[in-house]
Amino acid sequence: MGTGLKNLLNPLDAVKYLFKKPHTIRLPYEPKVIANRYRGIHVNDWDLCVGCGNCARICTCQAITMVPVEGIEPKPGSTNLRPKVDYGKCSFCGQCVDVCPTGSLKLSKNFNLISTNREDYVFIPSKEWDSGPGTGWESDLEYSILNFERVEMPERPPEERRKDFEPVILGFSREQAVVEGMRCLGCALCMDGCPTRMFIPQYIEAITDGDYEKSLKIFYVNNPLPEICGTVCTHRCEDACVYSRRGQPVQIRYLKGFGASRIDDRAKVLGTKVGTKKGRVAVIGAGPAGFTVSYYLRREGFDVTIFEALSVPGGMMKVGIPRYRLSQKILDREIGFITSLGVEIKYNTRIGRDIKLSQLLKEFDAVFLGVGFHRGIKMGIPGEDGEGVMQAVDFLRKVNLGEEVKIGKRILVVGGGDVAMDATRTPLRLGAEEVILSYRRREVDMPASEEEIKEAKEEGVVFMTQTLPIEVLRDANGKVTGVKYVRTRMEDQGPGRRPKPVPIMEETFIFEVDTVIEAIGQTPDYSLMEKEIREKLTFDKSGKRVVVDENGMTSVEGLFAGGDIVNYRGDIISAVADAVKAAKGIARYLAGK
Amino acid sequence: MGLFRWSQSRSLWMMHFCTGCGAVEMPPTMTSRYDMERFGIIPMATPRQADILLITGYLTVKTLKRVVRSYEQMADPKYVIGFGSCTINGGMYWDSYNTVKQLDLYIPVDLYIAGCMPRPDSIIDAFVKLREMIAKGEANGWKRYRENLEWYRTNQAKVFNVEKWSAIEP
Amino acid sequence: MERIEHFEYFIGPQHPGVTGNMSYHLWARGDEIVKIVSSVGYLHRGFEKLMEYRFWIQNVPMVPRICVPEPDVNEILYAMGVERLAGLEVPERAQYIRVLVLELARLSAYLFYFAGVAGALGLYTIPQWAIGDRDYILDLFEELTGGRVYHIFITPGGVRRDLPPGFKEKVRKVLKHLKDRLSDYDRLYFDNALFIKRTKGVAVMTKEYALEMGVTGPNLRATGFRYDVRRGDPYLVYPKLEFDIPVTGGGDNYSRVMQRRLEFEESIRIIEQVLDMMPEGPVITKLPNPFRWKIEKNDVYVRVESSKGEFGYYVVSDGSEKPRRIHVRGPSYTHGIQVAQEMAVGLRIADVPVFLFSMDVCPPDIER
Amino acid sequence: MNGEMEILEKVKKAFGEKAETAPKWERQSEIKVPLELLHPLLGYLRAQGFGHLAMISCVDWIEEGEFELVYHLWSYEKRLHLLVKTRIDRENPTVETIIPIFRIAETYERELHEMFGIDFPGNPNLTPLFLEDWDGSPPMRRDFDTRKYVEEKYGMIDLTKELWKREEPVLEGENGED
Repeated sequence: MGTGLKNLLNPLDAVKYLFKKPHTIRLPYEPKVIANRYRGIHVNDWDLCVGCGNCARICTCQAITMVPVEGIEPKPGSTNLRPKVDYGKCSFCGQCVDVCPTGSLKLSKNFNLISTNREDYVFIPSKEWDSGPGTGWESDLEYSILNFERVEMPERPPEERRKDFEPVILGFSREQAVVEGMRCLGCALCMDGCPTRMFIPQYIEAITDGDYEKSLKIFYVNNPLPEICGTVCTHRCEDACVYSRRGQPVQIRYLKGFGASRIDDRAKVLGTKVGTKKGRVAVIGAGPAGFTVSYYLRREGFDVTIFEALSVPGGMMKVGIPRYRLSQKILDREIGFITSLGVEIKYNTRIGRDIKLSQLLKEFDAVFLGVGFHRGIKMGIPGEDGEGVMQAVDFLRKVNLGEEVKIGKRILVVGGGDVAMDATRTPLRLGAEEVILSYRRREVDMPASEEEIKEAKEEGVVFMTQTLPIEVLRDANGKVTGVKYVRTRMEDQGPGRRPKPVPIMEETFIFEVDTVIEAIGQTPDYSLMEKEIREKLTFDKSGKRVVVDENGMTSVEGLFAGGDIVNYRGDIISAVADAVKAAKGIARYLAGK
Repeated sequence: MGLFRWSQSRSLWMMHFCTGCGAVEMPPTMTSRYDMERFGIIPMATPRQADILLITGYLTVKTLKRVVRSYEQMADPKYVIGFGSCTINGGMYWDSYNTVKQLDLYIPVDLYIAGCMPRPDSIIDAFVKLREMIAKGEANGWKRYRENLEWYRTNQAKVFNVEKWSAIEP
Repeated sequence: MERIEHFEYFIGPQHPGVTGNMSYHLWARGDEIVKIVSSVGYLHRGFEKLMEYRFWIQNVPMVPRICVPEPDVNEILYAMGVERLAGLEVPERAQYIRVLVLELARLSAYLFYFAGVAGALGLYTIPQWAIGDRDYILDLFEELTGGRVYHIFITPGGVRRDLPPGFKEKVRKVLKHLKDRLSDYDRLYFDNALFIKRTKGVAVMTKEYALEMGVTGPNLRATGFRYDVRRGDPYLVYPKLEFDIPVTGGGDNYSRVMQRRLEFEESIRIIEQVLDMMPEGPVITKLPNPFRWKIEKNDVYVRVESSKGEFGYYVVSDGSEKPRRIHVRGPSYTHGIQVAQEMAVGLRIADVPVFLFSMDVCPPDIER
Repeated sequence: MNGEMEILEKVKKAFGEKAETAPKWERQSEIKVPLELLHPLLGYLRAQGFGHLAMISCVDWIEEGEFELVYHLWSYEKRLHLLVKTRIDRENPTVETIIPIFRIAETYERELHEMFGIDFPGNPNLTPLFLEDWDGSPPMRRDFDTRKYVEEKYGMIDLTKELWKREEPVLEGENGED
């Protein structure tokens, strides 16, 4: 290349573009097509959004703040907060979208925000800017910053575990616990799911940091049975976890169990010091509610005596839950620590039989009633009474106490709750050849937890859903030979209501079984108290549960209650929650006395 | 008066002062693809002949001093467009020790464009809006500056760490 | 009568004669520069400080702002630094996409550069063309990354999204357009007598001087030193790709421009190969919890070849959720301040902007 | 890797035990030396072909009361990056300039002087580089809190605590009862 004449004339070549159509985009008359992924102004679907605040936290510009929005009701797993964006700070990076666990937040293709007023740039985004599906920078599970997949809990193989009563789950290793715990975003929505509002993000943080002492201290703030809950809790917290919206929730329960199992000697970390408050409290029932209330009252310094009808502590945790789910070692460790604080337990003392409730009310400053539901409900069908038909609670109690139970080879279990699952899996371990589960609704309607259903199936339980037993057949000797049943169909009851099973009576079938276990529900036994007291108590509509006030006190002065006889959920953590409330109530009551 | 303002709005010269990252979207707006000359807007190198001061993004303290000086050199009427989120409330640099956060504390702003950074589409929309405002006589930032000169100068002096500051008599 | 020794001139910050918001103070005797002092700091935002206050992942949107015309090199550097420290593996497809993004960014930066030099020379048609053509690349970026200028696309662990459907065809179309246009550019620009007259032999930088002053990248190659980080300290999948390192060797303004013109073709070649060779697969590895991601105490220096030269990050972690220190080596740091001050002496006033543009001085990466 | 070990061996031989050398990453090694060996070492490395000073970094290890200066050297022939590190006292940070060895160091030292307040005797041009009208302490020092400074000067409030509100447990022993 030189600087000859050619070089001088070369540029004139550009003249050819004079006659070409310009590529100018004729804005603002013809808008330019915006790319599908464009990162413009936020769009937030308030129905999907749970107000977890992760978008606000990740924002490098602090452009997002969470503000309460009127008309949105907070519920477990969802707050009434929604992100407010300051477009005077937002840099349109889209990280808020990639961190959004629910996928409610996205960036739209709209970008025009022109105003004379600075205040116009701060608002709460809603669906207003939405330009239809598939537009803008959307949240995508595959590209999300978050990890929606959990670490599977290691389990023993079904063939092996169905032979004995050793625990099914093997527990996390340290590495697994850290990986699982690190998924926690710390947004604390799970706390709303937990009946006793355990400080879940904080203890998960402590566990992943390896600070087990700190995590133990956090557990005991409002739950003195962390390892038990860390093994068999119904984990409502996990349902509230933000990950559960689009993926698998953090396994809060097992993390708690892992953290609690790291420290053998509770007393060394938590101390055995008790307070100086004076007062005598009687606790009826050595179950989760009873032990919780005893722990917190004893810590304050009160003298606590537990009256227990059975010869062992633990209540339903001991006699209701089979050992393959909750080992004796865990029970001993947790209960042992509480009793080591100086809680006295009187075993084999049934109220009403060995001692009267009115007497306790007189002798003690306060009485806490935590007796639970220990009586099974009968189906009320012909042939039900007699040998070969038993109640699941009785069956499980006997097995758990090591008493001999006579069962056959082919078992039918009726019901669909957690007790029914325990009642199916325990006979397998006792040598039953076949176990059939009969449930009148569909599998999706079962109140039992998903993993229990899964585990029961793995172990070989045959599920016969939408079946309703109508008669127990017996041979001449009174021995059970089978159960006659009909099928049901589900009848829609309108939106928001549970479909109702309706039996189809035309055709009957027969299960050929030799033992029937009924697990269709439990009910309390109020025969323990005198009629006068019973009359003074306020019950709920079903007549099963006692109504208590915000202090956990019943309508009888000095009588407090908690656990299954108070709440509708009927699990350990709810009993703990009731008991924590009642313990505070009792302390307040005694202070005022 | 209306005709006068209308003609004013049709020939706006924009000062060629690239203050921040937003400057990188100015060449596309000026050149063939978006071509803002269609609206009678062309870049101008000297403040004395310019009508629009486009603050393209964050202003460091050091630049602010030059901006104020340039702004005061511009002849009335003059208009300021705050371009990008960082002129509104600090934007990405909300915790930077060296950038000013709210532009209208230091010079009057007639129009803001949010974005990091705004697209040429937005810039053209903003120019169209500014033209309308000028034609209607709504773009009065320059009057505000004159009326509240002391207030602006106090604010400016604060970030320059001096008692009193004036762009004209340094 | 007092004799006037020299005139003082100020270029910038408010001036079309500099590449960004920076200024030069010139002393000239007649038309000849006798002294030049650069003044930077108009764009200093203190990024390195701000990054110390943020989680590792929160810095991803911060870094592109460090170099405005070619933001992607910052993203890749930050990502590479963090990946090294945290021991993250990047899926192969993500690496190809990264190369695609980087080379597209290089093309767009070079087009910007051509426009800048031509503007300084008064050849105003070229900016109209080059910036217009650059816009097609920005359209591609918008389609791929969701942003025109700041892509925030490369993140530690991979890239944030996969290619949208039909994207490869669109890239090929744009590449074909650019290749066709190159001959037009040659006739209008690179073969233009005006351009050649104004740039040949002006502001000659010797190889020794360039090496001594730490000048890197195209400016170094224009002096005749064949070195490119993509070959010398390879990263991503560059070793698998075929491309030449062109060297012009004159060391003057002309060779600096022509150097980029030749590299422009090489970049197109790289992108074509990337489009053909890109494997299927995931594009991102899962990162730990963004709020609790801690990186063990360590430090690493990573460098890439940007359109302006060697861009480097020195990333130091101290075991916490936030970086201890991130030090950015902007390629313009050396030639924007010291080299410009020394080399502009002796030039004519009108050549100073051309010289500065031909060096591709980019103030945001000097000042951060 | 061979070339790498070779130069590290040479450095060990020439500077003895005081120079801690270790390969760090691919094509990247570090050499830690006390301050008094820094200049001879840099001169030696320059003569060995490490002619490209990429930059000079400074890391503020405030807990240890020290600044760590990191000289980034690259050899075009050996294709090796060296991180030459030296620790200096944070209270009275002074390092002789390295302009005689690397002329380009002038700007780097100028920046370090401004951002960390390190003095480089011998550098003729230690005027402020980026900042104008600066009234705080050197901004890159760890003890300079930019968020506090911004709140005081520009009225921009740090919202971190606001953004992340959650119930915190009161642990025994923390509320003074235990």
